[in-house]
Amino acid sequence: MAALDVKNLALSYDGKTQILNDINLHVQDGELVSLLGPSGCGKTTTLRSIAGLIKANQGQIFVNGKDISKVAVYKRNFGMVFQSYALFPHLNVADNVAFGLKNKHVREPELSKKVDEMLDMVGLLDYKKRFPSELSGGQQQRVSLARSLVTEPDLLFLDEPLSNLDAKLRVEMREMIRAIQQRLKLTMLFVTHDQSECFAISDHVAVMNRGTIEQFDSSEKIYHEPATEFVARFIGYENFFSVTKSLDRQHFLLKEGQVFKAAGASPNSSSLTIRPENIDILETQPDADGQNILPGEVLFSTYLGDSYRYEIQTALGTVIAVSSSDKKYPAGKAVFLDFPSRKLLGLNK
Amino acid sequence: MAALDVKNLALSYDGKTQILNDINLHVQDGELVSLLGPSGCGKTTTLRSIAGLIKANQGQIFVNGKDISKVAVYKRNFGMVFQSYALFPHLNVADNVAFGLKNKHVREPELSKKVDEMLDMVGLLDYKKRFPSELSGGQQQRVSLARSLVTEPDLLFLDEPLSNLDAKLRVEMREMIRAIQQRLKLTMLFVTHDQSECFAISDHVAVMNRGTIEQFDSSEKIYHEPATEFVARFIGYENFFSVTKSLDRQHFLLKEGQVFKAAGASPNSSSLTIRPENIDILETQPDADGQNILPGEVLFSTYLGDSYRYEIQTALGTVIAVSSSDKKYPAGKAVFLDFPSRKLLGLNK
Amino acid sequence: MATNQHLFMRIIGIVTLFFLLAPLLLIVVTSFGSEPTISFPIKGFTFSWYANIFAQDTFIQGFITSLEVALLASLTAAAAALPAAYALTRKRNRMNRFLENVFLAPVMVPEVVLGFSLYSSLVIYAHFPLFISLLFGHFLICLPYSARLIIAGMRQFDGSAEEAAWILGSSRLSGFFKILVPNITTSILSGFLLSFINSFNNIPVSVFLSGPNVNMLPTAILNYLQNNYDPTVSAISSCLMLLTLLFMLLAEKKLGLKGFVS
Amino acid sequence: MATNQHLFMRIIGIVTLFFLLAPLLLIVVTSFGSEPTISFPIKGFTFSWYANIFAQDTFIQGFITSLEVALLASLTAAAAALPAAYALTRKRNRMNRFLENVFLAPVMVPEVVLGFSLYSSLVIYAHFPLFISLLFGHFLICLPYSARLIIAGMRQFDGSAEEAAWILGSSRLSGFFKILVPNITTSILSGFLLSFINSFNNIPVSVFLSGPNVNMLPTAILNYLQNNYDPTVSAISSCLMLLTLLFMLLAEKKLGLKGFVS
Amino acid sequence: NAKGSKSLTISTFGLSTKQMQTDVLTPFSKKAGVKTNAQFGDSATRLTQVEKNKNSGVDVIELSQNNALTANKATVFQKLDFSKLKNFKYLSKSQQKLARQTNSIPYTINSFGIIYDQSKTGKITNWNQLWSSKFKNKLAIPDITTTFGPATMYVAADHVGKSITNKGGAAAFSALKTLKPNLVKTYAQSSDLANMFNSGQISAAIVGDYAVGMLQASNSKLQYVVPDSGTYANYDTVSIVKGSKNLKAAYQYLDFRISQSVQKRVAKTTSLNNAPVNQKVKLNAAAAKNKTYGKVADRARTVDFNYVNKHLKTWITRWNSLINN
Ligand SMILES: Nc1ncnc2c1ncn2[C@@H]1O[C@H](COP(=O)(O)OP(=O)(O)OP(=O)(O)O)[C@@H](O)[C@H]1O
Ligand SMILES: Nc1ncnc2c1ncn2[C@@H]1O[C@H](COP(=O)(O)OP(=O)(O)OP(=O)(O)O)[C@@H](O)[C@H]1O
Ligand SMILES: [Mg+2]
Ligand SMILES: [Mg+2]
Repeated sequence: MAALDVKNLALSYDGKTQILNDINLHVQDGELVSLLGPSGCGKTTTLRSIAGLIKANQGQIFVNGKDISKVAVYKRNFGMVFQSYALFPHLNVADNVAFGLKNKHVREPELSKKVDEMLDMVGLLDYKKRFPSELSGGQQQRVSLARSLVTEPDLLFLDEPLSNLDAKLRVEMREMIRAIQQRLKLTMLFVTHDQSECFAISDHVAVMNRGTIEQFDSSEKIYHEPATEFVARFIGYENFFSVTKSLDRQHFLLKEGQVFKAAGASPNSSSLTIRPENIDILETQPDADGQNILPGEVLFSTYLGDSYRYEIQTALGTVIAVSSSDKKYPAGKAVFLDFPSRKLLGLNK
Repeated sequence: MAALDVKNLALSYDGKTQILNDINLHVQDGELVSLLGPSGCGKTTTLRSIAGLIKANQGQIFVNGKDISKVAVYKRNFGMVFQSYALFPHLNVADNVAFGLKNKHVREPELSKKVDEMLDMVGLLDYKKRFPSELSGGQQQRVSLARSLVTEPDLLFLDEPLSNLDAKLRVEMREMIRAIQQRLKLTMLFVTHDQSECFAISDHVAVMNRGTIEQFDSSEKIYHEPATEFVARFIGYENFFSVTKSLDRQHFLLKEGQVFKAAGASPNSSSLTIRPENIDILETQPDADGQNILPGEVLFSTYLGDSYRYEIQTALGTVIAVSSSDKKYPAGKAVFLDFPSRKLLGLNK
Repeated sequence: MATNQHLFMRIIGIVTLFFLLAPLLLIVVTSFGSEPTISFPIKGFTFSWYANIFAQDTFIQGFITSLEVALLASLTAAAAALPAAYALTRKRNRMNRFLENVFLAPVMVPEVVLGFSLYSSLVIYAHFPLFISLLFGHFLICLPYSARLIIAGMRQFDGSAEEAAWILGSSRLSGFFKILVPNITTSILSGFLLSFINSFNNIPVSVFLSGPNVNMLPTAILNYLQNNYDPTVSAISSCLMLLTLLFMLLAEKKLGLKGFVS
Repeated sequence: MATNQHLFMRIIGIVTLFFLLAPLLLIVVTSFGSEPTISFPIKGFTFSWYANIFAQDTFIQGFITSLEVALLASLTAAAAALPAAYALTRKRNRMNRFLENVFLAPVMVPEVVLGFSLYSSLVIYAHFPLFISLLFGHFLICLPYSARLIIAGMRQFDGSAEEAAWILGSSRLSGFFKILVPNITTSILSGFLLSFINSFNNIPVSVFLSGPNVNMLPTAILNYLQNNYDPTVSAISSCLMLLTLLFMLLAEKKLGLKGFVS
Repeated sequence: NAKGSKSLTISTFGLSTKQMQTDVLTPFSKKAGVKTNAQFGDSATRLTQVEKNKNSGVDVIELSQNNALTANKATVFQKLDFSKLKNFKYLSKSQQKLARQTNSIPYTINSFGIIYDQSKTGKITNWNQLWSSKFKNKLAIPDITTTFGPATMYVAADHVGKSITNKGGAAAFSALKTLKPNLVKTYAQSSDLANMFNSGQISAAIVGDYAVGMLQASNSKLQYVVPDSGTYANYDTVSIVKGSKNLKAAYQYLDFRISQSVQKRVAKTTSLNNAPVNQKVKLNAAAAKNKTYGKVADRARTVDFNYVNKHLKTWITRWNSLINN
């Protein structure tokens, strides 16, 4: 029901530091777009200024092609999950959730029915009569989520709506959000710091850095083809190797003298990168051509439940690799690292 | 410097609903123990009652063998990261962090040095003069973390201290916490809903459920040998198969008639379970003995970045499987599921 | 945590309370004294001073007028202070801080002079009815109390709940009444009570703004005390205390039902 | 968002402000009138009424006494109200809610009677010095204002910051002063100002608690007004306003430096 | 503020509102068949109001003598036609003269004397005794702004044997200066006195006779004396406010106020305790006690409020700087 266009948004709180810098976004009707970015990069600020809670210094916001800067907040039919929940302290859980519906003149018995349904979905039906101060952190967050979803707004902003929930509930909730979003064709802007959540739920992802959007693409594109080193680092690439020059379409000479084959990297890549979990750790040197194989020594390991994370000393510096937890390599152990050529990515910024 | 013993802790806020139920915990000196559990299970309440902020109805708390229930909060030399941060609104970032040090009569120039060092570690050195209301959510959380760490307390409670940070920062911060903890031999109680974080950082993990501790064990043990179905579900086992009877030491007859081989399951297991990522999805029936192989049909898939999550219809009901994102199976596709016998776990509760 | 320091605070609290209550108790006790002048300790016991209250027309009539004026003035003051405080607190700049202080200023003018000026401008110059002018005078002395308390309350209340209300479709006005106001009821009520009591007790403003049929209780009592100092005044005070107590218990019962911690 | 409704609120705010300021302006204007009685509009212009203030010893002396009493009484009241309010707000139960209301009660007793009872008990029965008794009387009328405001402020302040302070090694007392108090300064200051002004203006309590060397400004002005109603009283009021204004600007400058939003 | 012709608004003192209502207003209402409205308050305040506010709605006003003088000068009062007052002839010559001068009818007279605790001071018969060092820090006198303030100035001037009208009252101030060591307080409320006697702060005071009964009730040891050398009288007067819509009832009220029956009724100590001016009223000894009646009335001289009001402003200033410092 709502397509959102943000044009050249710029904002500063104090007139000195620029917090948002020429933000441009296009969210299609019924799409879910995630904002991903480091702490303090301006995600919340972006949402708040689109919602009309703070005035941008510059830029325009269009909903369905109409500039809404003159429309009062309460007429915009938006929804929001605040990072700090912003529950109504004097209303109980049910009344918090019912608040927006009442503003839309939804009457009993429909009102109660909708509220109960929604509370059931977030697992808080038994907490209807509680006040916010009597809830746990995660329960408060779910009330905030329920409150924003129940009104089925044209455009919904979710500012880290699941940050205080346990893994299982997170998955349930995000699936619920996605299901509602798709069923009702809601348009959503979603802020999260959890990348699997982000990729699981988004049609498009905007990666922000210091008040600008570094890359705005489909989830898959962002994940597999980060445009810049910043984006790559941010979404989990941890090993970066400087390229001195490309030898041919697939082979690259690294600064340290090694030659790596990177199947998909463009010839003008200035560096190669790979995710820790894509590096294979071998105990013996493989018999194969030896391409992309590097000896190293385990420095340190961390247990991650389903896997171990290793810091490994190599000729290319410390390499981070993650491998399944079936087997653990002790510190000091000599290993060989295999960098699959298909997994090595070329970056030129 | 501090070993913590919690004995038979019980608590109710309203005298009716029991929130904590006979909690027992033993945290050794210099150990980091995580509390893991669903939203609302009582993690925050547990921390607050150990810290002395709420009075338990029952039970005792010993630090280094001494009952501390009569010791005033401020003499306990504890630290805490509050789930809601609880920053001092009238103090700037530097003063927030310096607060505890001043109480310990740390003087300039050491005071500033310590504060600056700590702020540097959490990446907020440039924000020294800001007030909490002028920070983003994640920045506030880091101030709270810095404030609690800088005093090097005997016993530190961290209540979801990283929930509002992005993935990269989370890893950095948790490694910093772990490093400080190990360097100074601090004893910590850590609440998190992020399991990889939990396993990465903890010596022991206590899994809580409705105010009781379901399992208290080393990280590895919890991960690989969950004691109950609740724990298993909570840490990511999503497929549960009821056992009708065990045929021999390794083979189990399932309710639906299938026979599964589970290498490590005890004969009196009442159900078998497996993680979605441990199920292999095959396109063709393997030639092998066919044991633990089940045909199925893809119902639905979700993109998770590094992998896809599938719901697959089988004779055992809907099975959840996760496989690397190199290949995607479309809905409707007929596949074969391989349940590796080593990965099938037996549960008897 | 019942630490020593908490105890210390409690003790100060109790001592303070004692200081507050002792004079009240004294008044109640003297109201039963049989001697014809207020004296402590009392020698005999009588109810006759209570009977005498009702013989004093000006007390009864004054009580009604004072109650009327105090109620109307403090209600209108609260009603005016609410939006004014809101306009002032939503933005925290120098101008607003200054205006906020202005809200306190009128009472810095000796209230007698204020009363007299109102008398000479409103009643004499502008021919306003006396009662209206009296009300206005009391409104002016009530306003700062309501305004201060409401401003303090609004300052402390986190604005994001209001933002949430707007986003959920509440206009500014409705967000104001549905979210902000219910969360600062303590402040609003306290402001109302303070201004009510201030108006009810006020003498200086009413001195000149009085006339035939406009008698205020405190003035009546002051007049009475100039010629008599029998315990009738203690008796009427005790009655007022009793009234307040009853009112408080009633309010407590009605309001106490709302189980929320504000 | 400058919506219409916001405008509406601002308008009410401005109208309210106008009502507050108009009488003040009136007083200032009349203080320059050359006629021998306060009148509006003024016909001539003179400064002589300002000169006359200084011819009135009781004004100067009364001002000093009133200032002294008001300062001391409101300071002690604030000091007593702080711990008492704390003891009351930390636990929110029936008992505390009731006691909280008691803090308001003494003023429900006509202040004249309160003053008179204090006079007959403290001065006459217990032989307390007059000035001390006067102070005590004013302390009693100041207490509710400070207490109410501080209670309202404490109610609104999130307790978890205080908890954080305890955990960081602050005793109750030090957490109270370092965390709670700085965050409710608006309330404390407002309470102080309200009680100061209430005490400074008060007549009823002081009526009987007066003596040879104890003259209060409002009483002096009232007495003066009964014999003269020349604009001297307007002049002294204008001086007081000016003083307040200067004081406010000064405070603004000093306190304004602290850049925090409370 | 149009009052129906059937009502009369009376502005009067607020000291004994109950007795005023039952013993004066209600009977008058009955007799004249008009409704009465009352305003109670200080004399000076009420004067200010009727003087400044032409629409005050007050028909008849009862004031202190010097306020009446001021009011008459400011032409606040209706010029009286004394022939409409049947009882006017029962007033004394000097009272009639005062009435003609001020357009107001004196309806009661007060004077002042010395009240003292004989057990502490011994017998007092003479104003000059107050200057004795025996009374050091034991004496209270009325404040200059109160009813008997000016009269106290007269007594002070008498003490040094000079006329008050000489050099703007300089004599009185020199006498007050020597009196100062004896003064504990200049009081504004007579109830203050009772407290000070009871607490032993003072043992003697100059006081108006209307307060004596109350003082003696609170302390049975107190004696009241009007020195033979004389005292000063002060009247309370009743006048018609110019512009009254109900002149007929107003004259009726004035006449009623000085009628024999009313004067006798309000003279009782249980009533307003007003000393009568109607010469046909005879009081028995009990009722006459502590009133400006009979011999005391004969000794009472009048205060020249014309002179006093002219100097009052400077007197107050001098008084305050002399005594209240
Ligand atoms: N003040 C209170 N009054 C009544 N019940 C409360 C109060 N605080 C918490 N509870 C209830 O106690 C239970 C435990 O709360 P707690 O905050 O300890 O949960 P938690 O494990 O920290 O949850 P989360 O992960 O959501 O923060 C919850 O069900 C909650 O609703
Ligand atoms: N009221 C304010 N005044 C001044 N600066 C502010 C204010 N609010 C936020 N900032 C600054 O603006 C920047 C962006 O803040 P914002 O809250 O948008 O970040 P964010 O991306 O949401 O971060 P997080 O993930 O930590 O919530 C931060 O550096 C923050 O310090
Ligand atoms: Mg944010
Ligand atoms: Mg919690």
